[in-house]
Parts: sequence; C-alpha cells; structure tokens
Amino acid sequence: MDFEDSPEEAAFRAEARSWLEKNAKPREKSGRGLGLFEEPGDEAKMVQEAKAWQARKADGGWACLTWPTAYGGRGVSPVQSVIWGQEEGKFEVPPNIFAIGIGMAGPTIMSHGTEEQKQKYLKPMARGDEIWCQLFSEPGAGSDLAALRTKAQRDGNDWIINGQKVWTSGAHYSRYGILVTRSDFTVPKHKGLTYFIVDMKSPGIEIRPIKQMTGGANFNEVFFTDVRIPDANRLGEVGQGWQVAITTLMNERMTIGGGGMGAGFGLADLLSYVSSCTAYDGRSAIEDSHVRQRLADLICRLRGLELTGNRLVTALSQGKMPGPEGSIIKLAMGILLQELGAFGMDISCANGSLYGEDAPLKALWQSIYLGSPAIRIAGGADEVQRNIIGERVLGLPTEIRVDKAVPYSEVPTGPRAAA
Amino acid sequence: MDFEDSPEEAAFRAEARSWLEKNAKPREKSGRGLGLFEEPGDEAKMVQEAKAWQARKADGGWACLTWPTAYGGRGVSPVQSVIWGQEEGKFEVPPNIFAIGIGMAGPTIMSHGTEEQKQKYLKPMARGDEIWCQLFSEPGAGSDLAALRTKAQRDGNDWIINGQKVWTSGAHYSRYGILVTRSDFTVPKHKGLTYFIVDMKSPGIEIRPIKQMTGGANFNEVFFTDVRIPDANRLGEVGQGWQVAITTLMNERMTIGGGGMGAGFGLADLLSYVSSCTAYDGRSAIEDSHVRQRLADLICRLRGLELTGNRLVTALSQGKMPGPEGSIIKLAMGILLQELGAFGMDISCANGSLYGEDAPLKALWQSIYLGSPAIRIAGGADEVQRNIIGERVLGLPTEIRVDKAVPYSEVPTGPRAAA
Amino acid sequence: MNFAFSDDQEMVRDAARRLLSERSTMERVHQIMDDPTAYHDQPLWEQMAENGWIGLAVPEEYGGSGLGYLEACVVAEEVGRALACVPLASSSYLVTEALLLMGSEEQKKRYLPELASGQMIGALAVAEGGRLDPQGIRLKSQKDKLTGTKDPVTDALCADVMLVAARTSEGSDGISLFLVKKADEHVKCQALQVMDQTKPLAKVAFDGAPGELLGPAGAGWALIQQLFDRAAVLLAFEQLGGGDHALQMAVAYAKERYVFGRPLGSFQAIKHRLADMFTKLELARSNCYYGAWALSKNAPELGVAACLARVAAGDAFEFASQENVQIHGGIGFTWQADPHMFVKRARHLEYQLGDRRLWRDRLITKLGYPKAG
Amino acid sequence: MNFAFSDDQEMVRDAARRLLSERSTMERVHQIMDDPTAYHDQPLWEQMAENGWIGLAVPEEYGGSGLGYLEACVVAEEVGRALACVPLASSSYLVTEALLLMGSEEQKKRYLPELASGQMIGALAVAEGGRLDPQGIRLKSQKDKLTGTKDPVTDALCADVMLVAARTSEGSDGISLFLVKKADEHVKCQALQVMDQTKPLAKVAFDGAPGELLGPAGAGWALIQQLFDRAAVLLAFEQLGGGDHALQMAVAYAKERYVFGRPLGSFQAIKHRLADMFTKLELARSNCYYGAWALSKNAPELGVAACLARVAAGDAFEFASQENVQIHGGIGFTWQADPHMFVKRARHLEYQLGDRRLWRDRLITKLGYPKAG
Repeated sequence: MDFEDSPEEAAFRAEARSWLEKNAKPREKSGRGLGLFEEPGDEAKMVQEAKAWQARKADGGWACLTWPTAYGGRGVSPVQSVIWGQEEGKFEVPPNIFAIGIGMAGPTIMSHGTEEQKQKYLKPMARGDEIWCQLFSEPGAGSDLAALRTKAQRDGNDWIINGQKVWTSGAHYSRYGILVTRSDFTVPKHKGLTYFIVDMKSPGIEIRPIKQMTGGANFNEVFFTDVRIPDANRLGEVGQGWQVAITTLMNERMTIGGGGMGAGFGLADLLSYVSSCTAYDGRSAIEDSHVRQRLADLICRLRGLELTGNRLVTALSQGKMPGPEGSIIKLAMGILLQELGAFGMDISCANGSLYGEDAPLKALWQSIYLGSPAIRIAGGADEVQRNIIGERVLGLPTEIRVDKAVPYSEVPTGPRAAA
Repeated sequence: MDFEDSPEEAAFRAEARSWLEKNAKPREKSGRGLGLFEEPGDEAKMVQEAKAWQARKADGGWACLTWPTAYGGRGVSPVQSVIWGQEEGKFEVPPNIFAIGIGMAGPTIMSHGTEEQKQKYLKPMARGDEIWCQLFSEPGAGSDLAALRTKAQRDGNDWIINGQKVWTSGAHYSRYGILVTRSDFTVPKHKGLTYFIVDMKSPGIEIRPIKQMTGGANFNEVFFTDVRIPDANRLGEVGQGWQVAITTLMNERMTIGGGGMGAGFGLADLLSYVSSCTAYDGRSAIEDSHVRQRLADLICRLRGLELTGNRLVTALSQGKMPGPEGSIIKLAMGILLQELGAFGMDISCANGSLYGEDAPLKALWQSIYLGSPAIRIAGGADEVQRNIIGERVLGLPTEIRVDKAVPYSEVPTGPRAAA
Repeated sequence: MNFAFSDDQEMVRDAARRLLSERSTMERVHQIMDDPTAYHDQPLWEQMAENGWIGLAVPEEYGGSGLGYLEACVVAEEVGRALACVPLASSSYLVTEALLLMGSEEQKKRYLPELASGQMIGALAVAEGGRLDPQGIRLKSQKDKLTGTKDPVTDALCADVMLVAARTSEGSDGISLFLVKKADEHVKCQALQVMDQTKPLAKVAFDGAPGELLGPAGAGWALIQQLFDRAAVLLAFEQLGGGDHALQMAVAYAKERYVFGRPLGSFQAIKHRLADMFTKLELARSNCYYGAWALSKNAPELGVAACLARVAAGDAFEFASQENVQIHGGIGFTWQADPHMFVKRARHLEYQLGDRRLWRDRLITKLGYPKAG
Repeated sequence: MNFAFSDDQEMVRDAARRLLSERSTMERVHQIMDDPTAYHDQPLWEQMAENGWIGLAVPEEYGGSGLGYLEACVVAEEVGRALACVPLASSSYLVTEALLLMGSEEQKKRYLPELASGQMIGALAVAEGGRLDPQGIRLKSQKDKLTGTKDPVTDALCADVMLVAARTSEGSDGISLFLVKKADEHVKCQALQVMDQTKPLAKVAFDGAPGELLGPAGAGWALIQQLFDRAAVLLAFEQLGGGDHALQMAVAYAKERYVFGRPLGSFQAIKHRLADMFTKLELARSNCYYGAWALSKNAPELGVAACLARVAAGDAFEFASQENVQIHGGIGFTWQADPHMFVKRARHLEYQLGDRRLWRDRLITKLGYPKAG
C-alpha cells in the first residue's frame, strides 16, 4: 500500500515530465477545465491541434502507452499510463478526441480483428491520424442495446446498411466508425447481430448534430442509406456481433474511470470558490456549518471515486482482470456531479440562475448540472450499471426475459419503438 | 379550504371535550408518548383499562364514531372522528388495542359478512368487549401474502386448520382472529384461498411472542394444529378469500394514516430537545445551521404527512373513495421515522448509544429508530407500497408474473420458503 | 375542517388548464426559449389579463377580479404546469402584493388597475451580485435618487416599473423600497445569459434614478420578508404544477416505451422511482394547501406555512424534473425534447426567492428559534 | 503507486477471518448480547492476544508484534465483519496509541507489554453527559487528583486502566490526560443501558482518584485530536467490515428467498439497492485504504484521510445495515435474527468518536478552512 512512486515510477515520471517540458507549455492555474463539459470554440482548429499533439506524442513514444509496441504503443503498465496522465494534465494540451478509437475500437480490433485489420487500422489510430467514432445506440435501442434495428444485408462481397444510429460523438470528424447491425431478424435478438468497421466517408452516410440540454452539440445522429461495407471490414463472425460489442462496452466502462474534477479545477479551487460566496446570514459560506457538511460530503465522494480509480489501476498493473470498478465509478460519478452542480449553483444564491459568461466561473456549476444527465444516461444508464453490479458482481438472478428466446421480429416493441 | 372548525364541527368538538372532561384526566405535557413504540408495563392491567375505557366511550356514544348506529357506532363523518381523536389525545387514556377489530375486521364483516355474523360480532367489537387480531402473514408469505400455505380442509360442517401465522399483534389477549387460509392447492395462487373468523380460544392454537429488535414483543407467532372452525365462521365464499382479504388490507392502509409524532410529543418538544443539545463547537445545537437544515427538512415532511391525513379525511367526508393517501403516508412515514430517530440520536452526541432509562427522553430516538423497520416492513413493505402507487395510482403495467396462472403447488418457492 | 379547493375554485382550474394547454403548449415554450428577442409570451399574458387571472387577489375597486388567494394559487399551479412564459410572479405575486400591503391609497389607485390588467408589468429588484442577504444591499438612495446596480433581476427586461430595495442608512433597518420607472433615462437594463431561457434576467444600473418611496422608510427589509412569504406560497404552486407535469410526462413515456420486450414502466427501477416522485409531490401538495389557506386568511401561521410549502415544493419539483430526464433516457437530455425545460424552470424558481437553505433556516426561526448573531 | 494490501497482509486477513468466523459466530455474538453479565468475549480476546493481533502496531521491544498499521487495519476489518465483542478499539486503537504517541519511555515500558498482550485493558474517558466538545469537559484535576464524572465510557466495565481527559485550567489549552487505575477505591463504575448490548458503556465517577499525567500538561485536547485521527482510520475498517458482512447477508437472502414465484434478488427494487450498498462500500473501501496508507506512513495527509475514511465508512455501514434489515423483511426486525446486530453496531461505532457531523466539519478544517469562532 503506497501512494508514492516506486523508484522505477519516479524515473518514468521524470522522463515524461522532461519530454513534456520540451514539447508543451505548463497549464495556467485555475482555468475552467472540467473537460467533460467544455465546448470547443473553433472545432476544426481543435481537431487539427489535437491530431498534431497526438502525432508528436506518438513520435516521441508517448501515445497509447499500454498498447504493445507492435501497434504503436509503449507496452508499459497502467500505473505508468496514469503517471503520464497526471503529468500531461499539468500542461496546456488539446482535448483527447481519440478515446473511442484508442480506448474502445483498438482493444476490440486486437481481440477480434484479423491480422490484416490490425495492421491496417491500429497504427494510424494510435498516432491520431485517423479518428474513430462509435455507432451502437439507436433511438429504439439505448439501455436495451441489443434491440438495435439497423439492417445489414449481404450483397456479394459487400454488405448494404440501412438504418439510424444516435449519440455518436465526433462523427463528423471521424475517419472510421465501429458499427453494430442486425443481419438476421429471424433469430433471437442477441444472435442476429454483426459488427463492422465503417469508412465514415462512404456514400449514403448523413450526419446531423444533436443539440443537448446544455446548449452544446457533442453528439450526432448518423443515418445510413444503402451504405456499402466490404465484407473485409467485418469484425468477428456473422451473427457474433453481440460478443464483439461486449468487448467494446467493457473497455468503454474502463475509459470512463478516473473521475474527479479534471485537471484544470481541483479541490483547492472548489474550496476557494465556496469561501468567496456569502451565506444568507451575510457571513462567508465556508463558515456556514450546513455548507461545510454538504461540501465535505461531496469531497468525500469525489475522493472515493479518484481513489477507486487508483485501486483499479493497481489491479490492472498486477495483471488482474478489470472488476466492477468501471460500473461503480460511472454510477456514482453521474449522481455526484448532479449534486455537485446543484451545490455550486445553490451557494451562488441568485446567480444560480445565470449561464454562460455571465454566470460564476463561466457557468461551471450550471454546465456540470446540466451535463450530468448525459453521464447518468450515456454509455449504459444508471439502471444498467446497477443491473451489471447486481448480476455480474453480486451474482443475483437476472430479470425474467421475454425477449431472449423468441425471434427478434416477434419481440414486443410498443407503439414508440416500432416507429 | 379551511383549517378551522365549521360551526357544526365546533359544536361537536365542544360536546366531545365536555364529555371527556367528565370522564378522563387531562394529559400531562411532554411525556414520551410516541404510542407506536411504547411498551406497556403491566399488559393485563393495560388490557383491562383499555376495555373499560372503550366500554365507557361506547356507553357514552363515542366509540366507532363513523360506524352505523345499528352496529354500535355514531354514524358521523370522518372529520368529526378526527376531531374526536384530537380531543381524546389531550387526555390520559389507555392505548387503543381495538384498531384491528374496529378498523379492519369490522369493515370487512360489514362488506362480506352474513347478517348473522354482523349481529353476532360487530357490537361487542365496537364496545371493546371482544378484541380481534389478524392472522394473514406467514414466514413464507409477507409481501407476497397470497403465497400463504396455512391449510384449511373441509370436514363436514367444520374446517380443519393446520399451519403457522406470524406478526400477529395482541394474539394472546384477542377473542377472535381474522384468518386467511389455502383451501385448494391445485388452483392458481389467488383462487384457492378462504377467509375465516376464528375463535382464539379454540383447541390447537398455540401463541408464542416474537421478540423484536427494539427488545419489546408486540407480535406473536400463532401455530394451528388441527384447529376446528365451523363453516358458519367463513367470511365470503370458498375460494374467494383473496377478495375478502383485499377489503381488509385497504382498510389497514387507512388506519395507518394520520402520521405525525403522536399526541404526547409534539413539534414544540422536538424543538425544545434540539435546543437543549450541544453542537460539537460547544454552542447550542439549535444555533447550528446544519442541525437547523436537517430539523427543518424533517419537520416539513412530518407536517406534509399530517396535512395529507387531513386531505384524506376531507375526501372521505365528501363521500369520495379513499385514494392512494394510505400508501403514500405509510411509505413516507417509515423512512421519515428512521431519519428522525437517527437525527435525534446524532444530536445527543455520545449519548446516542444509550438505551432505556439511561438514554435521553427515555430512549425516544432510539426507539423510533429501531422501531422504524417494523413500519417500513409490516402491513405491506415499502416496496409493496411503491408497487401499489405505481400500478393502481399511476396505471403502470405490472411485473411479469410467473405465479399467477399455474396451480399453486407448481409455483417455484426456492430453498427457504419450501422449508 | 375542509382541506380541498371548492368546486368554484376547481372550475377556475379547469378554465386555466384548458386555456394554458392550448396557448402555452410545449411547442410554444420551445419557441420562446429559442427566440433570443422574446422575453415572455405577450399574447398569452394579454389573454390571461382578459380572463382576470393577473389581478385575482386585487379588490375590484382597484381593477382586480376581487376573487382571492385560493383562486390565485389554483391559477399558479396551472401556470407552473404549462411552464407558461409570463411575468406573473414578478408583477402579480411581488409588485402587486407590495402595493396591496404597503401602498398608500393614492399609490394603490395609481398603480393597481394597470398592474391588474397586465398593461403594466412590475419587477422586484433586491439581489446585488447574486446576494440576497441584507448586508449585500449597497445600492444607495439619497434624496430619493437611486444609485447602484441590481443583478440579477427577473423580468426586468419586460417590466415597466421596478420595486427596488435601496440602502437609506447603515444597519438592518436602513433599507427602504422605491418604485422606479424603467423608462427613466437614469436606468440602464442589460440582459444576462440565463439557464432558463424562458425567464429573462437582467443587470440593472441606476444612476441617480428618481424613486418613489413605498411603505415606511427603513422598513424595507421587513416588508421584503412579508412579500417573500406571500410570493413563496404562490411560487410553490407553480413548482407543484411543474413537478406534476414532469411526473405525468415520465409516466406516459414509461407506458409507451418498450425495452427488453416490455414496457419501461413495468420495471421496478422505473416504477418505484415514479412512485417516489408521486409521493413527494403529494406531500408537497398538502404543504402547499396549508400555505394557500394561511395566505387566504392572512393567518398567523403564514410565516411557517410559506416555508413548508416552498421547501416541500422545491424538493418535489427538483426530484421530478431530474428523474423525468433520466427516465426518458437519451432523448431526455436533448434540446428538442421537453424534459430539460422543467429542469431549468425548477432551478429558476429555486433561485428566484432564495434556495431552500434560506427557507429551511427561516422555518426554524418562524417556529420560535431565530439564529443568534 | 500500489493501492492494495500486500500478499503478507492478505495472509493476516485470511488467518483473522478464519479464526473469527469460528470463534465469533453470529450465535456467539447473540450469546454475549443476551448475557447481561458479559461485557465482552474474554476467550476470544485471549486468543487474539495469543495471535499477536492486539499489539500489531506495538514495537517488539514493548511486547508487541512489531508489524504495523496496515496489518492492524486488515485485522480491524475482520473484527468489524465478525461483530467481534472485544475492547480492541478502546484498548488498542486508543489507549495503546496514546502511550505510543506521548508516553515517556518509562510509561511505555510499564504499560505497553501488558496492553499488547491483552492482559491489561484500557478505556478512554472523554465524554461527559454525552458531550464530546472541549467546553463540555468539567472533570477537574487538582494536584493529580481527579474529581468528576465521565459518561458514557466505552469498555470501562472491562477496563483495568482508563485514560481520562481532565480540566487543569479554563480555556482550550486547559485539558490534560491522566491514566487512572479502575481498581482505585475513588473510582466508581456503573453500567449504563445500551442499544448495542455487545458494547458496554458506563458512567464513571471519580472522587479524588489519583491520576498519572500522560503527555504534556495542557496539551490534552490536541492529543485527543491526534488519537481520534488514528483511531478513526482503524474504526473505519471495522465499519467497512461490518457493512460488507451486512451486504453479503442480504445478497445471500435475496438469492434463496422466493417471492411471487421467483428469487427476491431478481426484482430490481432489491437488486438495485444491493448494487447501491456495494457501490457505497467500495467507495468507502477506497477512502479507508487511503487512511490506512496515511496512518502507516504517519503522512501529513493523515488528518484529511481520517475524515474521509470515517465519513465514507460510516455512511456505508449505516446504509448497508439498515437495508439489510429491510431486505430481510419481517424476520429482519426480530431479535433472533442477525441483521439488527449490525444496525446496533453501526450506531455504536458512529457515536464512539463523534458522529459524521464532527468529521465532515473537521474535513473542511483540515483542508485549510477552520471555522472561525
């Protein structure tokens, strides 16, 4: 049990830091920085800068640290990867728009891809030359992902895709997408799916941004009309798409880990903001025992999440299989952020109603509050995470399922999903 | 919308008060008085006094106020009954041990009983000459009440009963019990039940007290070994026991209404206790803004429950069918009492660990805290109340049921219930 | 005891619900939200004025409907349910009430008919830099000329007259209230970016603007407290209505949306949460009714009742609005869908009179335990 | 970074769990609970002493095992899991720690071997009339003779020596700590009725009892704060263990109990609550590990880490113990069943060092924001 670096870790940290000092500017203190909710100003510029930074890291040997060197990684332990993240966080670097590729698509290709696919996709992915997006959810298939209806029809050496996906971040600047489709409607739900890599520049793909309740548009709808995908782009066997998707989803939960408030806004900033606020009795809010209690509760849970991330990294470094930490962190974080946002608005008193530049800390609290439902819903809603914890960790029996044994076309869908 | 008495109500209140002043002593202020959790010292004496008081009320025309006069009631409105309760609460009177009879068995007999049964049972019930108890729950049939297994076998003009009931309050001083049994194991669960009135002095009945986590023993187990019940004591048709039981359960939820802290310990006492406590900074707890926030939250919910009781009484007085208020009040009250108990212990600091005479207010808070699970579980657990509200009030679809269409003997019971 | 609205009051409700469900549809609220130049729904406001719903509690002699506060509560619930974009709270619950409570006969005659008819819109300006505590009031009045800044001020952008809390001397009895015409050249009003874009807020700068004293000099803070109690009850009904609508929306979705081959609402995770939303709303309703009664009778219990209503309704609306989004899943956090509008209205209403921290503390104070120094 | 117990430490855990699951069964805990003359489980205490688990962090030169605090945390978790009825916190986490922290060499040599071997049991006497704030300490020491009353004192009934906080002058630096022999004729110990009948409390009256000063005079309150930080981490592990046991019990019941023809645990209402219990416990576990590390290194972060561990573990144990009862239904609130023992232990541990209010406030203080006067 040690929080401090081992000599080997300290050396790695020093090496990382020295490279960073030569290649980036130190971050200025106390920016907004809760990356999750930040809206980029000029997106094209941001993408360009992000790609340049990823390429520079790859050239320096600092990209995809835990990946094998054969695919452009460095083959180091998860702990070292965390150390890199801590150090990189101290510098002004562009946002990481490669997580779906590197964190989810990459590991899926490593597990299920052909040697050809690995050779073709992994290195450009690692270097950031090609950005990836995820095409899983549909309007009628969110928590119940396997209910998806996007149709894949075999046509010679190609597949023809028709349907609609939703909640795709970065679809418009992505080169490839990972796509799950239904190739057989006559077999039970989980058995008729097939998984593809799709070239996002294929004819017949239309991308429309979705405006969220925050006012931003981080997600897209993606429409497929007779889009052709060569069979060589299939990942896994026909009808085995669910098994391949599970690999992706397990890695998705892992990428969410870490938690906390992001590099730019830390505990000290939170405390300092509270102490700048005034309670209703005119004294500083940090003197108010109720504010102190709520604040302490939030900090305790934030730290619990961060420290759980540390336990996860330790376990991975010891070669253990990832446990349920991903689900725990995701579940607890969404709810916590909702409360944290509300707390920040509350102590702002009447300024709690403001937004944008006019609100305290450029609407940090409002953005956290309005952004938290996305955390609680996307990537497996709270309710799904609780099922995962209950069933896969605690071993509780599953719900009675009416949709598993029957052909997909006979599963009841209700008035809305049928639309 | 008026909280004050109408002239008619004021006259009724004055009449009630005047009778009470002649027949009872005013209650001393600030006793313990959270009746729900009080343990009687000498039970036999308590029962005798309670019966004497009920008889005196009946003779004076103040028993079973909303019952028809033909059955020993007064035929007044629910509002007047509440007014009586408010006034009676100001006097030193024995606990009400007649609620299961008057509140549940009585209305069930009125709805489903033969004229003979009504004549035989209702008047002595109203006068408190005969106390009633409820024999519904079983070790394997709590929330899932219809899973009960106590067997009723026809034998000429009698039925022979074998099995075990549990959570029966007052079984040992009751003259009669209302009993639900399974008379047919070959038909689906809800269709094989039959409802009886059972003489608690019948041979073959054995009563054992159950010690609860509070240390008290308000409940009993009741064992039936070849107990004979004449068919004349059957309430409703053979196999219709579930429908009859529903009437009882609806009335059960009604009797729980009202809420609040009981007559002997009011809001002023709560505030005064808090102000007598010391916060960890040495000041009075009532000066501590966190304590004030928690206290206000609890008071707000307590008042919400009381006021919801008032809405219920108003609706009943307007001749409306009782709505979901019973479930709402029961659900919210159990959870609230748990928090209230914990709050009271918390502000007692290290004295929170004490019990009995040594604890503050004779362990009022500890008793509320340790008693609250019984409220959250007995008479339909929280989870059952949420189902009732969700399904019967909001009209949501029921769970998928695997136990409804098959013969009871084929319903899966798992390792425990089969024992 | 009779703890329900009367049949006549229920008829007012039916009429309000009918009109609002036609005129203040979710599409209409979206429209206002998406139009940066729309500060409120003026056609709806005019229709409400015509129906007499703006001056429900204003005596007929001052141009009001002369009905009463119970009717006003019923309308408030429906306004909240429809998320109607009207300055009812600012103009009716606050400025109109202020005139009724403390205006001179002459002031009442001059202002109330215009306010009750909706032709004049009022706004209350107390907060400075977001602070709602008395020490935070630094805007000065010297010889009835006001200088300083108020922010945020709800509905200032569409208001004709503002009721401004100004400091006339130091200390807690150094605050007085003034009526100020927004059209005055010494008043500058600047829109602020807001979370609930159907509820405009502004920063208002006063540079020697002439004010008209309302009520006794130095009694301003006490008067604001009285106003807050009264407005809290009416706003609690708006919160209740909004929460109830959010619940109904979630229930409808849970019935028609299928997951895993069966309706979403058949899963206990969803069903039980809906039951909890309903339970909170029903308990809040009871506390609101008590507030309505206390307001209508101007009962001594009003101070306590206002706290109970506001805390319970705030809790219930917050929970219902958040969980309505959650139950809708992905679609729930899109701009095009309706649930987020309830979340934002809930926050706006929470901060309009100070959040629940203020009201919980106030409850203990009103129950006889003020916080010492 | 390595955020896990080592293999050696896990072996200590295995040994502790094995012994405690044999010797401190639920039947045994029931037995202690139902026996009014049993203040603790003496045979278990002796066995633990034999295994060296009482003086884990005591250096070998003073008769301890000389292992360390990480091992002590591991054992604490297992003691909590088993609801073991031993005065480990009083004697080991508090009195032994006090001697290690502030005892003179002579005092260490005199007391520690006996404490580490379990032959002497210590108890800490701070509270008076339930109060744990410094102003509440009125027991006086004059010329090292103590006069006054302490209540409640955990484990006083089985203790041989008590560490007593006494007032030597007015003000916050007027408190000093004294070791007092319970057998002294000027000490009277009276059992109090307790909620958790496996954790005896007493009222102790001192009538001129001779005390032996421990640590500098006047530094008592500061020393108590240091002690509390250290004990809080160890007690947090007991809370964690108790909570985890309650969860496992609830999970097992949810699997074997059938309702409506299927296992209780297949219903989302139950499954999701169990998932929430697990989530709270895992987050608490992470905070506890941080506390264990800080304690083992005597790191500057210890003050903060102790608060985090205690708050998180207290939350998790409270929730797990309450919901374990609820999930068990009717049987859950009977005396004969096991769930209530966890509820009561959770309350006892909550109040032994002050409830979470104290520790949340302290967290903000330790983060650099003490509350002004």
